[in-house]
Amino acid sequence: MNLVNFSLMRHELLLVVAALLILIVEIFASSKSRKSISLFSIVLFAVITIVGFLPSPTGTLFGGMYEVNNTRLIMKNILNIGSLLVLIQSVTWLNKDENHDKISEYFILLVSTLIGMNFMISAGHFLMFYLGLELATIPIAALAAYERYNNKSAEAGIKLILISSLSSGVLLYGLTMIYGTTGTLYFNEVAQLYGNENLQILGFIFFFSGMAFKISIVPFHLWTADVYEGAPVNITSYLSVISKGAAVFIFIIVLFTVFPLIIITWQKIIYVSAVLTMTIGNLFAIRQQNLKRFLAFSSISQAGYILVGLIGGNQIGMASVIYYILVYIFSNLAVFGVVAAISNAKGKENIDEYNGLYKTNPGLSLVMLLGLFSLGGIPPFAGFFGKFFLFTAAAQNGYYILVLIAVLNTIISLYYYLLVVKAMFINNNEAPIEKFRSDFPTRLALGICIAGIVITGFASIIFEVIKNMSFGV
Amino acid sequence: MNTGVPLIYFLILAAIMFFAGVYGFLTRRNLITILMSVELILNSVNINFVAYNRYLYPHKLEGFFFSLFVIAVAASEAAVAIAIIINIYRRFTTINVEDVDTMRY
Amino acid sequence: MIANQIMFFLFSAVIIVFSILTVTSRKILRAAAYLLFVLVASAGLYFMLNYQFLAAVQLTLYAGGIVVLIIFSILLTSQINQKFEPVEWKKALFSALASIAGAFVTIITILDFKFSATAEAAKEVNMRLVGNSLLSVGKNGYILPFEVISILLLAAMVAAIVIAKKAGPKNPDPQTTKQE
Amino acid sequence: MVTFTYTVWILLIPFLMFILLGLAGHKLKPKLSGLLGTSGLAVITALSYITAYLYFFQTEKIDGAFQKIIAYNATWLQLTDDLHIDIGVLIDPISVMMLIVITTVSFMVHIYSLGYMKGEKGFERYYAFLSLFSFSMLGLVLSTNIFEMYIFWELVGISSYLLIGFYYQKPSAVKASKKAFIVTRFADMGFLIGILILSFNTKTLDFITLTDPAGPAIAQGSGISFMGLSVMTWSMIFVYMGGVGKSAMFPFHIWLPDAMEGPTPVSALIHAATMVVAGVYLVARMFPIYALAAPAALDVVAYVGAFSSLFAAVIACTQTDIKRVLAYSTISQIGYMMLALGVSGYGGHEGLGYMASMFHLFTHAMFKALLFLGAGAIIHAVHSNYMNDMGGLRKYLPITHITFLIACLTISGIPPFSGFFSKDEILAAAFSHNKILFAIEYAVAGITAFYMFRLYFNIFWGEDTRYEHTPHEAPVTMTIPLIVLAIGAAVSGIIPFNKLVTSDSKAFESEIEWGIAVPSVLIGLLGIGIAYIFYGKKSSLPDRLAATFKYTYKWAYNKFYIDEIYLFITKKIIFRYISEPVAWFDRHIVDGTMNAIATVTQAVSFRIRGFQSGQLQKYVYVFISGAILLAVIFIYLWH
Amino acid sequence: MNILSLFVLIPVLTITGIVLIKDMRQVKIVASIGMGLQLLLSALLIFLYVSARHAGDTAEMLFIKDIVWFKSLNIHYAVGVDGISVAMIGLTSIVVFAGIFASWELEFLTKEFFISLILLATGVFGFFISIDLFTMFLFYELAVIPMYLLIGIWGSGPKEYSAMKLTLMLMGASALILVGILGIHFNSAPDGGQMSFNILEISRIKIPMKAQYIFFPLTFVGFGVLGALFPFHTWSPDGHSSAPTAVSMLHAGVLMKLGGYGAFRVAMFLMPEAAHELAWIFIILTTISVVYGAFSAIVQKDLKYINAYSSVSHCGLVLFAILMMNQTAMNGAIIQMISHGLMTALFFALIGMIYSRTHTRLINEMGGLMKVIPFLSVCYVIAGLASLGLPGFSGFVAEMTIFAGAFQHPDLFHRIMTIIAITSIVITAVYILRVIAILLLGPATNEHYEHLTDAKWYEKVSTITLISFIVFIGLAPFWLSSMIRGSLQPIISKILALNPF
Repeated sequence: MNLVNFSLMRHELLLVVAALLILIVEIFASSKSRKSISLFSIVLFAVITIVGFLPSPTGTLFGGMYEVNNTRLIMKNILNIGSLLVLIQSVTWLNKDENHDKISEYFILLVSTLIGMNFMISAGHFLMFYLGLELATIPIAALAAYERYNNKSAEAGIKLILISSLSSGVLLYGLTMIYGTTGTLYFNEVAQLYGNENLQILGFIFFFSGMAFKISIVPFHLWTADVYEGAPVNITSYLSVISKGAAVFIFIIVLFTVFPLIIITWQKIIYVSAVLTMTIGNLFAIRQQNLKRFLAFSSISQAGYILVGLIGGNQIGMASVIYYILVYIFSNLAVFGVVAAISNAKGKENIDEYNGLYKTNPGLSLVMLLGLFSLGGIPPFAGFFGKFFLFTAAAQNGYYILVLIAVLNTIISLYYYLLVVKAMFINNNEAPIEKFRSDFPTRLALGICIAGIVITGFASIIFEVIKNMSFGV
Repeated sequence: MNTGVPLIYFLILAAIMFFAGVYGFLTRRNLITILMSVELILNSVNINFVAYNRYLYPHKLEGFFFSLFVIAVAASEAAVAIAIIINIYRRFTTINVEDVDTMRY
Repeated sequence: MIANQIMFFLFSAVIIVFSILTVTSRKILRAAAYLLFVLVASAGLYFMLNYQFLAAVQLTLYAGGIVVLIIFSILLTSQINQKFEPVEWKKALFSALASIAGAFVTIITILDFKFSATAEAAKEVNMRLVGNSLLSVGKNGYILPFEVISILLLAAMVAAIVIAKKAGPKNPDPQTTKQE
Repeated sequence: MVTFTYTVWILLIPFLMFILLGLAGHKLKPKLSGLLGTSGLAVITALSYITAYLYFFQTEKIDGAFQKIIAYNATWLQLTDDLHIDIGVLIDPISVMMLIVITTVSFMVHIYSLGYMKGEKGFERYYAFLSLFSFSMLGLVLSTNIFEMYIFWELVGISSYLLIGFYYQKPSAVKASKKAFIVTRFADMGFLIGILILSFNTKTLDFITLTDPAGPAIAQGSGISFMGLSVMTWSMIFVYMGGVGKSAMFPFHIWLPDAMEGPTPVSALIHAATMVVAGVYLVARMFPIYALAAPAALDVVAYVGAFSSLFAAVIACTQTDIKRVLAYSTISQIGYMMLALGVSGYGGHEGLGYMASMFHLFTHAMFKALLFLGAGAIIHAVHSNYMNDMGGLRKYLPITHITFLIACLTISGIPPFSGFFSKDEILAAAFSHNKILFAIEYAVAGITAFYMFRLYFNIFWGEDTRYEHTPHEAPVTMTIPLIVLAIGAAVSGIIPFNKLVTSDSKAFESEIEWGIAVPSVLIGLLGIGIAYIFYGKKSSLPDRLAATFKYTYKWAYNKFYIDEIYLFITKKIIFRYISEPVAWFDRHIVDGTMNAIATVTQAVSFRIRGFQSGQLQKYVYVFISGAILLAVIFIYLWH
Repeated sequence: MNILSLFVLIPVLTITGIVLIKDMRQVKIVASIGMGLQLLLSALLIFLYVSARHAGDTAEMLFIKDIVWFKSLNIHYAVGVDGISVAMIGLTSIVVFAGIFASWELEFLTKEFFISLILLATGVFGFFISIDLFTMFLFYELAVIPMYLLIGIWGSGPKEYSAMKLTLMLMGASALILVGILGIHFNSAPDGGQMSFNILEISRIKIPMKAQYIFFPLTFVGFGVLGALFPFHTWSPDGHSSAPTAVSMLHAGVLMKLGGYGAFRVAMFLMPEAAHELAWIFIILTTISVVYGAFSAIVQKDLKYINAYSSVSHCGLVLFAILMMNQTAMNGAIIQMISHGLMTALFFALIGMIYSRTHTRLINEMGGLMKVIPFLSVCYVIAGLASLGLPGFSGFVAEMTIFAGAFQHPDLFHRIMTIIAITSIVITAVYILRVIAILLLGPATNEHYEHLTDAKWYEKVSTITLISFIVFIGLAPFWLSSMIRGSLQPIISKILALNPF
């Protein structure tokens, strides 16, 4: 393995090294110095994130099993940034006494899921794709069940692992059909052979169902809310942002590179599921009280918008989806960061407990406001640009009705985002959540998120870079 | 490949097995039996892979290897799932899936 | 030829019957045993198709590993003699309908497809080939998945440990402590 | 050639005065404000007289006709490429005549008000409004184009509104002012539509072009027709609607009697002498079009005028509020003027009616202002508006009495007072044109004499009512205007209108037609005689008569229930049956729909929550059936 | 620095200044200085614009600044103004300036209030200077959202409901606009070539008719919602009634004008062919708006509701005039926007001031205010008179131009609609005078009101500013009208090509 190959695979390799390093540190760490494991891991991860941005060659390895191009690099880097933010946000939670004894495991599991995602994104073969998918899922289930003392956490874990194994079963079943009808599992070969035979469509649909589970597309979304609610906040944010983002990324890659020949079919499928996803997600979100659950449904509807961007199968679509994921990471993590901070400090997660928050915690309220506005697509925040580009992509192929449905749905989502805003800023409360000062990591992470929300939108360079590296069907 | 048994038989067999697994998943109350249903599903996938490989594309071994890895993944999945199930048992003192519904709507 | 056919029908009969029994049996340990039969019969099928290595893996890892794991967990969590209550008829009916519909659609679609076998000669599967392929870095080489699955297994191990780990010395949750 | 550019000051001075008094008035001493306003008006009165002199006697005539001089013109607003609203000053015979009328009366009223309004709260406000009114009215008559006229028309309306509602704490005044404005506004809408039709078809707003017999309005405008009438006829009828409103012709007359809630000098100025004749002026201004291109519209003018004059005269006989009597009398007299215009032709002796109308306008301004100011003096003395509270006042108020008598004689058409001359011309014109109208006007002349002397006798004769305070003559600021106007009313009959103000601006010969004049004087005398019998001494005759014609009397007394009809339309129809349903519709249907969308969304959200049951197996069930459904749909149904 | 970009920059700087300041009193001062600067700047802009035109600059838009923003989508930050936008900018800065003074007494969360208010203003300014559809849309949405907070936090009555309704309906409108914009964009190169968001570029090509038939109604209705087009106006009464004073002012005065302006600039300007074909539908709707709003206003009891419905009527007239598609009517529409903006702002300012004294907005509970608070009452009368279209005030100029223009259509349909619309001047008079009569005139009904104090200095600043502009336009409409007329030329020539009438 030469240096070029190393550089090609550096995301995965460095993460593996990181995981192992953390494991080693854990072994040698005394119980007092455990808290510094977080610091160590985060610094390590930050370094990896930066290294990820270094210029890199592109190409394929292992006879096409592994493939790197600029698009995939960007995707990985985006995931890295998001994960870094999640890690920073988790520090407060990890420092709690009850989680004290398994800090390093947290990092190892999280990093290994990221390894899985990276492999998944770099996959050139369905086997790598499958393994990456599993690697990205199984540890998360464990993380969801991380709080052993918490019933809800355990419930979230079991729901996630069982549904995910079923969905990977379904996905595999689809893969067998893909294999059976083409005789290969290499992406580039399948791409040339996959046509519109019934069995092939069936295979695609099974495959799609498995993927849709990861992205929480209706009707494969029902686990989302329960798992989000039960899992620890930071895991929820990881699930809703990184895990979903990675799934979307690989979904784009697969759709664009493996199934270009059946674009007519998958456009129809995506059309239907996009409409369903947005609408159902919104309809459920309206009536949520628990913020995590609320954000779960919000993220479902966001997935619907993402599908809208995908449907055209064009370059703009790909770029806008990647861009949107980036924006979504910042926005959602800003919101989750606040939820996590409050949940960790005061244990409150319900919307009506946020009543009058602005009076006592103006900073957090403002961050939340910005995050929600960005999610809702309000200018001048990045979410606005993201949504606009998504819809532009769909409109480019003439899906005006879909765009209209999507935009109307954003109104519903704006409605429930405003409900939270209303709780924080407008509703009166005799005893709002007391004033508290969040610790440095939280503030750092929130600061980065806000900067991201503001800058990502205005700085067109980011979108342009992504655009130049995207491709269409 | 001439075994005297057409490919289609294998496929139908796998399909039946797959949906038997699905049925199990949908109806069994015990979490462990649900896990067993999952194993059925994965096994049916393997049969499919193997059959396709052997009948249609015997010059390469993609299906063969895929099923090999599926088995490994299934094992690790089962391990984690069982760990969680045991944890559930600790928390809820039951592993009836219908009782694990504290979060809803 | 005919032996093959007989073998196939035998195995498939076992698989179908015991699959259904696995998902319907009201005694949990029996269900586990039925699952074992299914897995073994599948291994038989692999033998029949000349994939002996796979059959061996199936027997050791699947039948040997997973089923044992399952049985252990059964022993940990359930009373062996306990008989499940029968499934609610509504649930059973609808689930059966869904499954049968799914199977029907799938089978119809499969039957609809004209499979065409490749003209190239079949590869003899022996240990050498398997080993070479697993460690090859070129096309149709599986070293990378092989490595990745090792990470997966490691991660799964850590995951299982995290969940199963007893609460640490400073566990503040009195309930958990009391229970154990 | 005399330049008239200075005439813009006739407009500017009152405007500046209005601004000054309006913005700074409350900081000045009230008396100073009054004097300022009055002196401003003195200046423009002087300017007006100079203008009249220069125009009628120093300006050359072309083809024997007075020129129409545009003294000043500036584009104010460009509407279309052809149409633009100008603000300017047009000098022609009728505008100069109106200048005289307005400034004279207005000046008198200003002086009069110094005494009448003394000590009133808002004295400076009063003068500001008066200045505003003077400005608007002068602007109206000096307008060079119909849109400018419309602008000032509206301004006149608002000053009238403000002045009627001067006692803004008095609910009746507030109501009256509102009514006046809305009714006239409604009429103005017609005016506006008329302007739009007119301007669209002629591509001009300019009076000179419009009224030029060879101009586009008359030459081609009558061609296109709609519903049987030519476009010009339609537009003239609509324009006339504005005139009907402002001049309080039937059926828009209802605001005028109520407008008497304003201070009496205001009634004299606005609701007797100047503003209410704006409608007449308007028709006169557009007269060539009426006469040459829209004769049907002219007939409408005639009939409306005739009917109003009769109608109002009848009502006037029954009213007891002296200002109301005068108000109905005003309507009646304006009806005369309208009729005169309506029966007139264009050019030369044909245009007798036109000339008569203008003549009557002039004389009417004098005597009606005089009547109102006299009434003001009486009210000032008696503190009441009602005839029943008066009687025998001739002892206490000698000057008022004399001047009032002159005015009554003038309006009754008794020679040698001016009313005799102008009325005679009108009757002559009517006679030559339409006998029925002529007959009506004859009767009205008699009724007029009757109710005026009913008023006169009731106030100044009859028994001496016991007054709480002995009535005394008004201060000198009030009597001087009375005297001046009385002189004007008495002698203005000698002005040779046929030489000055004619339909085609050319002089023509006209003489008093004794055949018509003598009977009319007799009828007038008859009316006076009956009035004397009824009211000269205390008599039960009127009551008996009223009892005999109970219903007629009741109807007339209640103004033929026109007010009630209006009330019905506004309160019931517009308020109850249009506005409230509209508002209800808005709240419940339109708004309700929007709310319903939200409610339905919420309801759906509630209904489908069952999917999220927390049951893992149900989730998977949805998952699996979803996948199967997708397969069925996309493989077998929508492939 | 491009002068137009300053219009966005100054508010942003003002906001920054406010954020940095701790003392609540200084917040107001900073806000008023910032917006005062803005007012001066717009005066400067008007001056520069007019002198450039006099110097013979005949470009469609002046002061154009065009920076590529998102290159791949051909999105630019493009600003430029013609007479219409200059006029609208002038209006906005006046109203915002007055609005700052009208909210001088605000005590609760002062800082946040002014930040939101100025943010709203930023959106509006940005909207008017944009000539790129994307930036235009961006600023539009930017303007809508602060409304929610402003009404929700500082409002009164059912403020949460109203704020939500307003926001959602306006965002619903923006949904239509978004689709419309995208549709225009993707049809902006019918012969191939680069597709554009730039209004000027798009206006030079002809969007295919098929697309126009779809996207014209979408954009028109989208902007129409903001312009209170029947039956999408219902956000307006509730929103107005719950909003705090300055917000009502800005909202009715400026924000609703985004609707008219957008409908003109985007819907009509870019798709005149479809507009020409489909105008009749919307003419009917707007005519209904005009009359319906006026009739609804008659029976309202709450001052703000009266004004809100009056705004429906007046803004309906704006859209009505735009749809008439000739120079005069459109000119009138623009003047009407400005005029209505000023006078309705004045109205709302006064209502706010009266409310802060009497603590009620129900006209039946008040009476005879003229005697106790003469200054405010006189201002109210002036506003009322301006609203009912009295000459000398801006409303008259606007309405007359509209009616004269609308009547230029020789066919019966347009004329009948015009005549129906004209009836509104009477109905307007009815409700305006009714309010004046009940509220201000007559004897004082409530003895508590005897001790009310008249306007404070800041209130006077606010009202006098507005009144002076109303009167100014009313007395000397010529230059405003001619400034706008010239800018209408491009669209008119496009329309004339379709329909030589």
